[in-house]
Amino acid sequence: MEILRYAIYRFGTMLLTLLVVSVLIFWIINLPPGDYLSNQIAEFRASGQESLVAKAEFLRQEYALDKPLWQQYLIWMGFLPGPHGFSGMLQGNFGWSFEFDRPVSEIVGDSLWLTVLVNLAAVLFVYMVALPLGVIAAAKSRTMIDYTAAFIGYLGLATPNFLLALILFYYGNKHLGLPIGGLMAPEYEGMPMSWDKVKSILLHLIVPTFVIGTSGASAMMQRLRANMLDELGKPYVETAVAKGMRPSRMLAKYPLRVAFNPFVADIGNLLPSMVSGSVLVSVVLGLQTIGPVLLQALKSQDMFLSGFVLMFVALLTLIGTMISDVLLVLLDPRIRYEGRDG
Amino acid sequence: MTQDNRYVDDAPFDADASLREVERKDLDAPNWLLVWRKFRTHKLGLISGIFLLFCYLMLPFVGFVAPYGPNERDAEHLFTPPQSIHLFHEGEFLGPFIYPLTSEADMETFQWIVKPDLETPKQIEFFCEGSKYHIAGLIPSRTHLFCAPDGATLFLWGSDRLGRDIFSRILYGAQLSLTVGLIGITVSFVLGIFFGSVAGYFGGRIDWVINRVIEVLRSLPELPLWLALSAAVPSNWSPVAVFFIISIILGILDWPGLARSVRAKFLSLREEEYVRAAEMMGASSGRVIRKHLLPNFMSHLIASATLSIPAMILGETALSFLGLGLRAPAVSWGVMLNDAQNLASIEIYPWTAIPMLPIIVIVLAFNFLGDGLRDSLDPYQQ
Amino acid sequence: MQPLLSVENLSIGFGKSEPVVRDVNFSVSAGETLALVGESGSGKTISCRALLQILPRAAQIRSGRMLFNPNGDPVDLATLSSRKLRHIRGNRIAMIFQEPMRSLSPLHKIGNQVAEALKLHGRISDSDAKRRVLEQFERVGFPNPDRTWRSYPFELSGGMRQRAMIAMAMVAKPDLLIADEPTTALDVTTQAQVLGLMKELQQETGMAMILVTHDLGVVANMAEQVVVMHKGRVMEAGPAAPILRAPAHPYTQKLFHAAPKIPDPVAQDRPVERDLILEMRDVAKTFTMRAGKAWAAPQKVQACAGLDFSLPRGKTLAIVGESGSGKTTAARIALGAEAPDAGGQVLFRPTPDATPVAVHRMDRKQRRAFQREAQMVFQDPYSSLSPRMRILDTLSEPLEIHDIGGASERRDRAGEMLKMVGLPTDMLLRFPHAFSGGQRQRLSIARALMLNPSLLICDEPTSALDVSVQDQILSLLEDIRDAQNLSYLFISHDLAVVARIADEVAVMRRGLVVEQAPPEELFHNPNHPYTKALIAAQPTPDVNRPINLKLVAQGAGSPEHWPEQFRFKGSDAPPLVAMSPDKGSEATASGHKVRCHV
Amino acid sequence: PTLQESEFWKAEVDLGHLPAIGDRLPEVPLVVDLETKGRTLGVQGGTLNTMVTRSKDIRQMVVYGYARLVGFNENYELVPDILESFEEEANRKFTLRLRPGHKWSNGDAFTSADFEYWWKHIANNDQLTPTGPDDFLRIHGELPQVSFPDATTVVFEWSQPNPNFLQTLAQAVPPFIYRPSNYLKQFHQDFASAADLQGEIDYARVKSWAALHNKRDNMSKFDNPDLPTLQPWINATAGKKIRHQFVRNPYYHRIDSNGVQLPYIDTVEMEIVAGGLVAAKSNAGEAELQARGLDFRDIPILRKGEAAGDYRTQLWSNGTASQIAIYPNLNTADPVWRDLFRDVRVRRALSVAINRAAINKSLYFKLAKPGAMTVLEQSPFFDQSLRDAWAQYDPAMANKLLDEAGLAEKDGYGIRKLPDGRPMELVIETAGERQEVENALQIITDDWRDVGVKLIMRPLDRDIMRNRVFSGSSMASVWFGWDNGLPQSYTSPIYLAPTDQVFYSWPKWGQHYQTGGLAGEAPDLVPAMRLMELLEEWNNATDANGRAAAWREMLKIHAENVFAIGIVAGAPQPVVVSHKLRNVPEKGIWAWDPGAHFGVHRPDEFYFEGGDG
Ligand SMILES: Nc1ncnc2c1ncn2[C@@H]1O[C@H](COP(=O)(O)OP(=O)(O)OP(=O)(O)O)[C@@H](O)[C@H]1O
Ligand SMILES: Nc1ncnc2c1ncn2[C@@H]1O[C@H](COP(=O)(O)OP(=O)(O)OP(=O)(O)O)[C@@H](O)[C@H]1O
Ligand SMILES: [Mg+2]
Ligand SMILES: [Mg+2]
Repeated sequence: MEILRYAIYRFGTMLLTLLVVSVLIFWIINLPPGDYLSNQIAEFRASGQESLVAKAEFLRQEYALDKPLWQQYLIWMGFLPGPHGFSGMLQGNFGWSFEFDRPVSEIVGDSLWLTVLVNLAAVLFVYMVALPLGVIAAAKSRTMIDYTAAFIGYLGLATPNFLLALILFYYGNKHLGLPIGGLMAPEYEGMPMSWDKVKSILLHLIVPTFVIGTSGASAMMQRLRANMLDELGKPYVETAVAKGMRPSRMLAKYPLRVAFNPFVADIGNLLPSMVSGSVLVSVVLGLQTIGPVLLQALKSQDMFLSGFVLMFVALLTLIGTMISDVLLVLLDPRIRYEGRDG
Repeated sequence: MTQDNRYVDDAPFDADASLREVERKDLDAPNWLLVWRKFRTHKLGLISGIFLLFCYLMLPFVGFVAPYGPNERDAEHLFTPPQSIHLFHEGEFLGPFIYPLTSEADMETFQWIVKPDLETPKQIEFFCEGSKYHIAGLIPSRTHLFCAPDGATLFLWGSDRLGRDIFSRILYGAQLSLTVGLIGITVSFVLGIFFGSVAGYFGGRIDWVINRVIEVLRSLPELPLWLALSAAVPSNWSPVAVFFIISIILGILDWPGLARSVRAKFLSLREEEYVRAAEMMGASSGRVIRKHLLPNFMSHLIASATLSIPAMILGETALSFLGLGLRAPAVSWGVMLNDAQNLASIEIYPWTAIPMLPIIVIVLAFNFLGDGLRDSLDPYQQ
Repeated sequence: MQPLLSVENLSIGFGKSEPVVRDVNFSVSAGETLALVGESGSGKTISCRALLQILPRAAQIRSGRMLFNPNGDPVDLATLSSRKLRHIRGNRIAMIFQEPMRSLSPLHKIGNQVAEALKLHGRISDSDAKRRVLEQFERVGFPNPDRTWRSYPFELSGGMRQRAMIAMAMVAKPDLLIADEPTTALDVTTQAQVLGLMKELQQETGMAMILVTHDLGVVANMAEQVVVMHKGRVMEAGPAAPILRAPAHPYTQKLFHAAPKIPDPVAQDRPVERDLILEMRDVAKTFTMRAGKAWAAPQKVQACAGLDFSLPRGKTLAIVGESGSGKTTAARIALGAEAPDAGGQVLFRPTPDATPVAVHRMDRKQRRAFQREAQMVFQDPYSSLSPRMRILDTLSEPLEIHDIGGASERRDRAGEMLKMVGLPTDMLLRFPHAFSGGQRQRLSIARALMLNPSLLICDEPTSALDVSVQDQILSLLEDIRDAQNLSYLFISHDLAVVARIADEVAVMRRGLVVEQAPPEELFHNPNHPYTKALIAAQPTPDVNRPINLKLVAQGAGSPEHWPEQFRFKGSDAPPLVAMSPDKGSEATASGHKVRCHV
Repeated sequence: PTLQESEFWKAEVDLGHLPAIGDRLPEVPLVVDLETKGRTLGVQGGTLNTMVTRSKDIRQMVVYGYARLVGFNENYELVPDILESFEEEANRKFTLRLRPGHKWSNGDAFTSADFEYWWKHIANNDQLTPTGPDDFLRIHGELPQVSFPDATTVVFEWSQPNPNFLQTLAQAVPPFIYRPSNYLKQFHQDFASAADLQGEIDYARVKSWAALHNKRDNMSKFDNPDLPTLQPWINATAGKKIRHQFVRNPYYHRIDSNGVQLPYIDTVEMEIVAGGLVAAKSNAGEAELQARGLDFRDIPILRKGEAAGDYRTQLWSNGTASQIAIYPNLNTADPVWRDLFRDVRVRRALSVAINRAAINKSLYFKLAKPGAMTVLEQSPFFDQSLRDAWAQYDPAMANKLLDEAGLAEKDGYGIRKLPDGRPMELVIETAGERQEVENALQIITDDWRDVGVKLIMRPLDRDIMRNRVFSGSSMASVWFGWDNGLPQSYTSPIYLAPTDQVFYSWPKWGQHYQTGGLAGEAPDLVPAMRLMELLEEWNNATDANGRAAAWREMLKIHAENVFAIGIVAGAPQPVVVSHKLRNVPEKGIWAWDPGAHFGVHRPDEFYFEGGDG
């Protein structure tokens, strides 16, 4: 009951925060002087293409870019009706991308699920690698296993992502026939899902997952190891041993749960940091994720597009922190969020 | 064995024997000394610590150790592979020497063909005059520990595409890579620990406020910030100054992650009985956080700090993509690696990727140092 | 017959220092109980842990064999592979740890942790396991097994956690049960119940038992064999009866001599005290359980209700009572560590004529001043010591907090205090985990005394101490009380201790005070059925006068079976009323109160 | 020659979906004479894989296809291509004659009506083109008389000469002065019924019919597969994809002397790949023809993969006037620097302080041509003395020039002081995309330091850099030299005059010209003004000699004034060519304009040995 109430309360705060964040995001993307259309207009003017200037002017009015900033914001969010029936985010209208000359929803559509796919793969990879390795490294601390895991982890950390990707692509292609770049073989693009397509996607995901995931995995592994080492000396671990549990189960059930606390706290950061962390990777590896779109949109001040993507990432972050706050209570029943003497 | 099957100890018995006294000296030993004593027994940690100390102490004197200057080019020897140092020439001991190299462009493969001249060994000179440098950035000097013999080159780890000595550049690069990045870590740790512990320990309204700030900070995109910065940084700022600012900003943006971990852990730790006990004794909040909560999260903090180091050293490689990283003529490992980010460096000139090695070595050293520290702070290992 | 377990020449040491256990020999056969008694810190726990190979990391077995022979095929536990050991642990040999509060995982529900012991060895369905565990809970005296199943360890009282631990060790029906001071946190009736249960199981399955205890009464009632340890060595070992009757070794003699007894009544004139240092008025406390279902209303637990205590300056108020009856809660409220439910009041007078401070709503300055004056010895010393702080720092911390003395003075005082509680000063540099249970308890006392408080709340301060050390500590407490006019709120299960130290005793049951009187009144003229049961259940160290565990375990039974006068249902308990003076003592108001219908 | 049906379309022809080859070709197809070009006759078939780095680069297919009304041949002479012929009178009247029977890729007839549709209903429709026809059609503001005497004739006539008209039509991305009217009419208000049009507008989710028309009418973006084309390959892939397929145009107007319709290659597959991976993928043999995205520094790795990847790496030379050029911004906002840069002595000093030979050796294996920015050898205006002008390595002279320019004072680090006392720190902004630029600047940093000038390099994002240059915030920048390093006398020298902001030395002057004086500043340096005059002279010249004279003088002014400091020119451009691919020239020039990259080499004549690839 309490947890349910807390979750609902937390959801409320999330919406509130989202509102604040939306104001800030809007402000930030409008921070650089001008906007896409005025830049375009200036450029058209400078190069004497008056014809295009008129068109851009028209778009400016169409999307209320000539209004004061606060009105623009309200229209963008959908609190105020825009000119010509332009409605805002709340009504599900994400606006128009000037750069791509298409509605925002159309552009981000594909990339969104690819982003989620790539990052999900990376998150899965991180957990699948880091969890067992971190636990083993702690249980067998100061052994060859521990040192090897640390070494490989740091090797991954110390290699710049792009270099790592190049190495993996190059040798992966040479010796294993792995594909270079992309997220699926081009022939499957736009085809309905099939077994072969899935295989192709998985094959293409190997290197990006590895590249995006290694740094996260080794970071998580080392921290987990440290936290586990702290727990291993505690009496409750001895109790569990005295019960005759298998070490692997014992570790996973008791100390891991305590050691996991800092990681649950950081769940909120997992997706967004990978989204933004994978921007550069995506750009250099040619993945059709949201990252390159965002970069492009930001550079050209394509405000509806960048605004939507940023709001999306912000939403992910907020949902993540919300989940992590709720999970924390579930993970550790002692945790209360009340004040110290409340 | 006495009567009725009973065992009775027959040693003389003194009930109050041996209430051992501790030596006053030990009692007065400050805590760090005890930790240090323990740390000394952690071989790997000790070695790593000494190694790092050595590295840092050497930073002001890299000019002396490096045979070349950081941007000294040898147009005749581009992409020279690492040169090995020999001791025996045709069975005769000559002391350390090298064979001079001649490089020639192969117009078929477009690689440089490097041929050693096996006839004329040239001895490496020691304590010799070479290019000018400044000890600790202040005292000018020309004396180098060792230099290339006249008319020959000495590229211990090869040369890059402009004919610069990679070994020397790595040494000079350490000056930046080992220092500036750490500032960001410090900033982020100070902020993260402070806000995290306040939020976690006090909970309630303070926690709420700090958490909303964290959420907002987290939700705000970094990318536009970097883009804006890259346009806004004044052009005539030195690359190091730009990098300095950036690493501080990196630190400022980085703290929420740590803060959330600290908070979560403290929310749980503050319910522990010993925290209650300390509070009941009247310990101030600051004291409880410092003396009771933080030590119990030390392992995580140490591990996190170690892990941030490669991220900070390499952070610039990602940023230079946006035109914000360090750039020539400043030398850092990140800059060097940036130059190596292409296929040719992997396949044809692998030595240009050598800067990865010092990064790994440094990070591993920090890791083992941290591990040693962790162990010597761990009561269960005492 | 081959003994089930025989330990030969066992020596254990920490690091490079002298061994803490030297040449220990003992053996125990199936169906037999071996009592391990001895000085606190003499290596009992370490020896037991060695059997299961769960020694602290720094400890090594220096020599010796531990032959375990469940089925005619002896194995040496010291050299067994960890795989084989796994099948023995929990299944063949189960252990009840001395400090149950720390030995349970804080994040898992009790039911889960206990049932696991069953599921690990042998297939059993979830519902079967739950049924058996609940049954076991019932048998170790949980009034509400279902709630216990759903509780987290921190939601249980000390004694309840200990019983959970016992249940966990016993559900699997091991061949050998190692019980390391299993009943220290239990009141005597519950203790009797648990001991009875062990006996029962022993008869049922032929289980052997190693029972570490300080309570010679328990030894007398339970053990066939006794091993007496002192400073890591066995002083005397053999069958229980002769040793108890005629201890041969000087240490044993000394030990037995120190065993406290409830003294005979001496009529005392007690003037009515007006100078109350602590007053609690109508204090109650309700907890909300954590483990609720997301959609169900949260479950409330009433820990205590209607508490009215007044503690005169320089006196000792003792609270005894059933495990889980709210004693600790009351103590914590008295100290301001927990806020009472609305309406309750806690008043503290630092000096006789000062205006009382309301402990339940102090401002910062008042709180600080109060904390300088009032200290607590926690029931669970292990948890209350910061695991990453050396004892030196822990002991000097209170002084540091209140900014008393210089660094070296603080250290001197810490060393002095440590000596006063009977520990060598070289332990100052250790961390809390490197102590025995009894030693930690003494550390806790030492820390509480560091500040020279005027009010000391002791939550079972001597439960883990052997009788001779306990005697030493009690004398210390008495001396300080007399010298500094210190007042105690003293919680204990040991009636003999209470009888010795208390000026007034309150008996609690299920969150209520059922009877309150000066000790001589209470022990010799108990009125309430529960008090009567309690006194009857106190074991005596006399092999010739065994108590009937079964009988006393029933204790006072449920209120329905009580005499009309005391009977109540649910929460509508009768009020606490002053007793008319007994015929024997003609004195004025003796201060004897009992909860009954008038 | 007897015409041969293509295998690719045979099934369609047999089914009757497509007319037979004879009916698809114009009455007079363009018969290419491969032998005289030194090429071999090929066979149809195969798929050519190539890569681009951005999704909008599919428009490269229009560039590579290079079917133009008139186009350059490999000697950079203008020849009719889609046109059967053209006549030109004094650069004032142009008569374009179409091939009778020529058809769009969907079978619609290609006639003067398509020109008319463009002229009347697009160029002069104020909703589609609010400002009227393109600028290259305006001579001093005057638009041509356009007439359509018959179905195959179109006449453009001006009262003053428009010497640039035909060259513009031959550009890599030409202005299309014809449109598939039959297809586009369904989106045009003047032709489609209001109801139909509204349906289409709603379907396309655009605001107006004009937007819809513009969206469908993308001759140069090449992203509408429904839009008929005259190019050799037609887009067969809709939407934003990783791989775009282009299939042979069944109505293409060129055949070989065997009667085989071009292009030889059936399909082109263009994959969109991250820039950094082009070399890796080429090395793995994933491209049959690739030059875009490959750089000089990729050559060793490309050579290394030749055997395994079954390709060869040919080295063409780059057609830009300079591979690396430094543009001191004569319009920079900083007044001190602006005055300095306007002092020709400073520009010359900076130029002669550079050791170009060292750069050539370090970066280009001595394969490029060190020297100032001027036209390349292939141009008739090439003059070695222009390339050598102020391009010698002479630090002493540089020092002298700088001293003379009033920069004699130096600070403690040996850096000269500006007149206002600041150290002479010259910030050069780069797009940070090419490592060779960074390396060259590294070398130049050392060279300049020797003459007391501190160079600070600042890599920026390409767009950010452009904007900074245009607004005058940047001091100096690095870019390629003039795109067209191969001008002929008929090539307009407009890019040599201060008429365009993209010449980073004079963004403001360029803006001034481009906006007709609305923005920017008027050129105020004598040589710059002279350049404008010469441009006018070229425009008004009536013969090749007059134009050549204008050209020569303009080049000379550039050489003398060092408006941009060229470093090296003609760097090798690696071109990966599959072993199976034929007719790809060994040596070529990789140039955008004129040349359209592969365009002038006519990729429709490339073929796979045996027809499979
Ligand atoms: N980790 C450790 N390092 C050093 N000494 C230790 C450590 N753990 C326990 N000891 C010492 O070992 C001795 C034996 O401890 P043990 O716990 O066996 O005592 P015990 O007989 O169970 O006492 P108690 O009755 O107080 O529980 C004690 O003196 C204790 O101080
Ligand atoms: N934090 C809590 N949440 C829920 N219930 C609690 C909590 N703390 C104590 N209780 C409950 O309150 C009751 C009284 O506990 P308390 O610790 O005061 O008992 P006690 O008299 O000290 O028992 P013991 O002698 O076993 O230590 C118990 O039923 C216990 O389960
Ligand atoms: Mg013990
Ligand atoms: Mg209690």
